[in-house]
Amino acid sequence: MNLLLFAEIGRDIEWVTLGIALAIMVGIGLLMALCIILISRFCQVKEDPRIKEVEQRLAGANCGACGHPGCSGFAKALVEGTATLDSCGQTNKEAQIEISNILGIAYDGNAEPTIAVVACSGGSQCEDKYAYQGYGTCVSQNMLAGGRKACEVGCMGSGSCVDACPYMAIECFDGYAHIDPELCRSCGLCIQTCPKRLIKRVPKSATVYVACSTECRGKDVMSKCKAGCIACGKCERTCPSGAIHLVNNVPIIDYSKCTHCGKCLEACPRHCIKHVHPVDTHEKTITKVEPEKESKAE
Amino acid sequence: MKKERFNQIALDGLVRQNPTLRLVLGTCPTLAVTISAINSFGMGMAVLFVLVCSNVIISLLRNVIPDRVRIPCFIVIIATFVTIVSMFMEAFLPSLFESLGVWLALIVVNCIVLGRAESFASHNPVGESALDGLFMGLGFTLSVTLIAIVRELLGSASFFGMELWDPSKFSIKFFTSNAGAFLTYGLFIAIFNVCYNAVDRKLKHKHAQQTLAPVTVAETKEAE
Amino acid sequence: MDVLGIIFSALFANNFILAQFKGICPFLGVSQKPGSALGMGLAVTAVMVITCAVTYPIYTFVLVPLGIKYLYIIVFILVIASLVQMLEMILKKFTPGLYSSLGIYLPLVTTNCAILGVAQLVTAEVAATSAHFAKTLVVFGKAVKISMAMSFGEAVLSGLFYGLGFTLAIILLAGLRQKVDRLNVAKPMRGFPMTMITACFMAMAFYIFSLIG
Amino acid sequence: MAKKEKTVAVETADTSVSAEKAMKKGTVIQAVKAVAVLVIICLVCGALLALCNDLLYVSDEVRADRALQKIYPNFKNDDSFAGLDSSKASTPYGQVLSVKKSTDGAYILEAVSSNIGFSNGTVSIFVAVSGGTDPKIVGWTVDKNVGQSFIGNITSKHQKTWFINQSITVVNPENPEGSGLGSGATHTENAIGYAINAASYYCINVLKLVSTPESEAKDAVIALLGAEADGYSFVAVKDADYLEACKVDEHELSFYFEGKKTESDPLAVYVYGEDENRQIVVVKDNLTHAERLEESAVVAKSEGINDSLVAKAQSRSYFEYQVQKSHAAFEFAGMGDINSEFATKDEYGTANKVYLSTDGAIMVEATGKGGFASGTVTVNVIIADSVIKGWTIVSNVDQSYIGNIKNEHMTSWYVGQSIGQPIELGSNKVTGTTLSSTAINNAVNMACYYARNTLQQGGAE
Repeated sequence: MNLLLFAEIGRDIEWVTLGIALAIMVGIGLLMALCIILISRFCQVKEDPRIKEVEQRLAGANCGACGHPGCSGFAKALVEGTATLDSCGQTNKEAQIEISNILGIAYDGNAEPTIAVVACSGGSQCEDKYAYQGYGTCVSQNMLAGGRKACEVGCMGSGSCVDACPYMAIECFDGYAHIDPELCRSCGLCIQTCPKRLIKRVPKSATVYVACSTECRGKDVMSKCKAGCIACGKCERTCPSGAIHLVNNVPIIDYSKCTHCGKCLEACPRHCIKHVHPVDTHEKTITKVEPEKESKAE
Repeated sequence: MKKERFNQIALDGLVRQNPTLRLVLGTCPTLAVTISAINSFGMGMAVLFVLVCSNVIISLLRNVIPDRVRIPCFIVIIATFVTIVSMFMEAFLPSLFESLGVWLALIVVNCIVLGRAESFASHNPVGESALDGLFMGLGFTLSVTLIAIVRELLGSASFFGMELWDPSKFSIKFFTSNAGAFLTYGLFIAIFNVCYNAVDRKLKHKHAQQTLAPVTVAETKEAE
Repeated sequence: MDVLGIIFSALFANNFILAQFKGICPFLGVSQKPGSALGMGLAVTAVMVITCAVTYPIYTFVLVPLGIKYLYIIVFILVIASLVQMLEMILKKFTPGLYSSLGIYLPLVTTNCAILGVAQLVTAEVAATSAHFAKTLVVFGKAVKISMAMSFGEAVLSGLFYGLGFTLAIILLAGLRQKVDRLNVAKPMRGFPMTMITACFMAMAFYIFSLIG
Repeated sequence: MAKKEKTVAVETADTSVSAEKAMKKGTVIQAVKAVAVLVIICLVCGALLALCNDLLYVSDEVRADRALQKIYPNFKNDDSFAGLDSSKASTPYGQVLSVKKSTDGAYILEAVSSNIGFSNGTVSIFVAVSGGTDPKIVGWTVDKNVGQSFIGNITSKHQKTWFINQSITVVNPENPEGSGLGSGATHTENAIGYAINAASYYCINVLKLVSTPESEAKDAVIALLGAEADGYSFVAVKDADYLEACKVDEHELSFYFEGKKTESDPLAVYVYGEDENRQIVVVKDNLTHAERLEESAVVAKSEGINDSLVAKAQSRSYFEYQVQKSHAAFEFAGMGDINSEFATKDEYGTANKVYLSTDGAIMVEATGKGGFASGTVTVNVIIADSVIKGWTIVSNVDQSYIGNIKNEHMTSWYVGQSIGQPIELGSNKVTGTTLSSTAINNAVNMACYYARNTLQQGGAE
C-alpha cells in the first residue's frame, strides 16, 4: 500500500525484511548490553563504594593541585585517610560537609575562599638583561642567570603559569601574567610553577593588591623598571586603618584590617597597587565591611 | 514555562552558547559542507530536526534509562532519527541528499547532538529540551549558512547557487579549498567573539549602572 | 592489495583530518599538549582498527545479504559505542597504567566523526568489475551479490593507517600550538581562531601530498 | 585542627554493612533493567526504521528515471533497442553499465569511471547523448559515488555547464582529465571526466553514432579481417613522424593500428589512402626482422594493392622505427640468440633479447629490478664498440611515477659511457622517481654486463 502521495515512492511493507531487521536490532542490542554488563561485572575493580560518592562531590576539575592524580586519585586518598580535605581549594563548603559525613571525619574550619594574583606588573616596562632565544617557558629561562629581566623577581611573561592553569585563567600580555579573577579557582598550580614565586593568594573579597614584590631600594628600581614600587611608603601613611606595612621595601596588605577604602590605590605614585577585580564601574562606592574572624593564617 | 526561561534558552542557543561559534562543536560538518550555501542550509535543517526530536525523546525517557547503558541508548535514539532524515531526504530531496552524501550520516556523531542530549535533555523537562534543541539547531544553521555564504561568494562567485558574476573574472579558489575552510571558520569565531564581548560589556555596564546601590549590598551579602 | 598506496594515501594524501575533515572536534579540543594529543591519537587508532575489524564483516555478511543496508548507521554506532565502553573497562582492569594515559580519552572517542567516517569509508561498495572482494551468497534461497571496494585485510590496514594519519596530524598541531598559544595576538584571536589558522597552514601543506598521491 | 569524634561517624559505620548486602541484590535487578531498556529501545527503533524504509523506499527504477527527467526530459524509451553490448562495455576510461535509447534517437548511458577519483573511489553518472548527425552531450548527472566525500562541491550549476553541447568526438581523449574546472574537488572532477569519456568512447566505437575517419578505417579493417578480427581491440597510434616515414611515393599512410588480443600475437595494421580507395595491409607484429619479410607474415591485404605498399609494411615494424629514431646508425640485421650463461645477474635483473645490426652494433633488451612498489623496468640499450650509444624505456611494471623521466634524461644519462665497469646511479635520477631510476640503472648495467661477457667487446667482467 503506497501510503504517501508520491506514487513511485515507497513499496508494500515487506514483513519478512521487517522481521529480519527487528531480529538483527534486538540481537545486537542484547549482545552489546550483555557484554557491557558481563564485562563490567567481570572487570569489577574492587573499589570502596564510598570513593565514587566522594569523587562525585569533589569539584572534578582534575587540576592536581592536591598532589594526587586527578579527583579520583584524591578521592581514593581521602577514603584511605592519607589526604585531608583542605588540600583541595576547589570544593565548596556544602560539598566538603557532605564528604566529611561520608568519611565520618569531623568537618572543621570554613576556609575563606581565595583567588591568586600576580605580584608584578613590570613586564615590557622592565628592562631586559639579555634577549632570550631559547626553548620553553619561564622555568627554563629562569635557569639562565635568573631570567632575562633586569629585576631579579620580575615576571618574564613566558607563560609557565599559563600552561599550569587548568582553568585557562592566566594570560600573558604586555610582558607579564594576568590572572582572570572570575576564572581562577585558587587551585595553587600556578603558585607552585612560577619560578619567581610572584603569584600570591588574596581573599576573594579583597579589592586591591600590590603588583610588585621587589625588595630593592627606590633608586635601583627606578633604573630597572618603570612600573616597580620605589618603597616611598605613601601607601603606608595614607591607609586609615593601618592595613599596609612596608616589610623590607615591599608593601604588605593585611586584609583583615583592610576596609577597601581604595585610598592607597590613589596615593601610590607608581600605580603598583591595582584592583583585584578589574571593574571600572563602582570605583567609588566600596561599602563598609566589618572585619571577619581571623581564621586561617595567610 | 516562564517567559524569562524561554528568553534564556533562546539566547543561549542562538548567541550565548552558539554551538558553532561559541562552543566550537560540530566542526566536522561546518568545515566540510560550507562550500555551498544550499548544502549548509539543508544540513542545518537536518541537524535541527534530529536535535529537536532526539531531545524530546531523551527527556521523555530520562528517568527510565539506567546510567550504565546511558550512552548506547542515547546514540541509538539519535541514530534512528538521523536514518529517518536521510531516508526522507533520499525520497523527496534527492539533489540535496546527493550533495550532502556522507555528511548526513555523520550527524549521529555530531558533538552538538549528543552534547545537548547529555548535558541538557537528560536533566530537563520535555518542553525546555525541545526548545533548547530548536534554538541550538537554529544557531547551528545560522552560523553554518553564514560561513557558507561568505565562502561561496568569495570562492565560486555565487550566492545560494545563483551566479552573480563570472568566476573566471574574480574568484579566490582558496576559499573552496580545505585550507580556506579552516581560515574562514577561524576568522568567523574571532569576529563573533569581538561582537559578543562588545555587546556583553555594554550590557554589563548598563546592568551595573541601573541597579548600582542594591546590587553591591546584595553582592557582599552573597560573598559572606 | 597495494600496501604502499594505502599507506601513502592514508597518512598524507587523504589524511583523515586535513583532507577529509573528519574528527576535527578532538583535533581542536585535545591538542593543547603533545602528551594528551598522543594519548588521544593512539586511542583513536586503537578504536579505528577494532571498528574496521568488526564493522566490515557485519556489513558484508549480515547487512548486505539480508537487504537491510539502511540500518548501517544505527548498527555501526551501537557496536562502536559498546566496544569502546568494553575496551575502557578492560583497560581499567588489566592495564591501569595504559588506562591512565589512554583510557580517559575513550569516552571522547565514541562521539567522534572519525570513527563512523572510517567505518563508512571501509564498507564502500563498488561496481563488480573493480571490486577487491566479490562474492555471491545464497540467503533464504535468493542469491545476493556482494562487491566491496576493499578486502578485509585492506580494511583493517587502512583503518590502522587512517588512525596513524590522525595521530600524525594531531601531534603536529599540538607541537605548533605550544608556540602559537603563547603568541601575543589580539585578544579575540586567542585560543580557537589561532588554532584554526595553524590548522589552515597544515591543510595547505597536506594539500600538496594530495596532488602527488 | 585536631580531629573531633562525632556521632555522625558511628552512624555511617553500620549503614555501610547493610548497604553491602543490598548492593548485591540491587545490582542484579539493575543489570537486568539496563539490558531490558537497551533492548526495548533497539526494538522500537528497529521497527520504526524498517517501516520508514518501506514507506520511503526509492527503487532503482525511480532513481534512474528521476535522473533521466533531469538530463533529458522528453525521453520515451524505445524498447526495440538491444541495450548494452556487454562484451564491449569496458573502455580505457571506465565501464559502461547500461544504455537506453529514446524514440527520437537520443541515447542515455550510465557509465562509471575507473577508480581515479578522490581516495581512488569511482563516480557513476548518467549521460544523455543527442541523436542525429552530430551527436552532442546534452546533459549529465551524478548517480552514485564511492568515497567521494566532497561530491557536494559538484552542484547543479556545474552539471549545466561542464561538457554540455560538446560533440562526443571532442570530449573523447583530448582532456579526459576535465580538471581545472574549479569546484574544489579536483579528483572527483577527473573521475567525472573519465566517466563521460567512457560513455562517448562507447557511443563512437560500439554504437557508431558518429563516424570519425578513424572509426571508418577501423571498420574497414575489421571488415577485411572478417572472422580473425574478433577479440582484437585496435588502438590507433597517433605518431605523425611514423605515418610520414611509411609514405610510399604518393600513397599516404593515413592510419596505423596496433591490434592487441590477450595471449595471441599482436597485429600491425597499415591503412593507406582515404575512404573508398583505402588499401589495408595487416602484418603479424612481434616477428623478428627476417621472419617479417617472408610471405607468411602478411595476415591479410586488400585486393589490387600494389606490392610496394606490402613490402613497405613488411619492411620495418613500429618498434624498430622507434629504436632507429633515437639512434640513427642502427640498421636492423635480425635477432642474435641469447647466451643464457650471462642472461641473468641477481643484483641487476635479466637480459631478454639481443638485436644485431649491419654495422656490428648490438641492442640488448634488459629488465632491471628494484623499482617503485618492487616493480621492474625494461630498457633497450644500444652498444657499439664497447660504448653505450643510447637507450629507451620499453615497458615498466607498477612504476606509477616513471612519467617524470622525460626524453632529455634519456639522451643525457649513460650515453657515451664505456661498458667496462658497472655504472653508479650517481646523478642519473629525477626527484620523486629514485626507485624507478635505480631500476633503470640496474637494467642498463645488466645490458652492459651481458654485452661485456658475451661479445668480448669491452674488458671481461
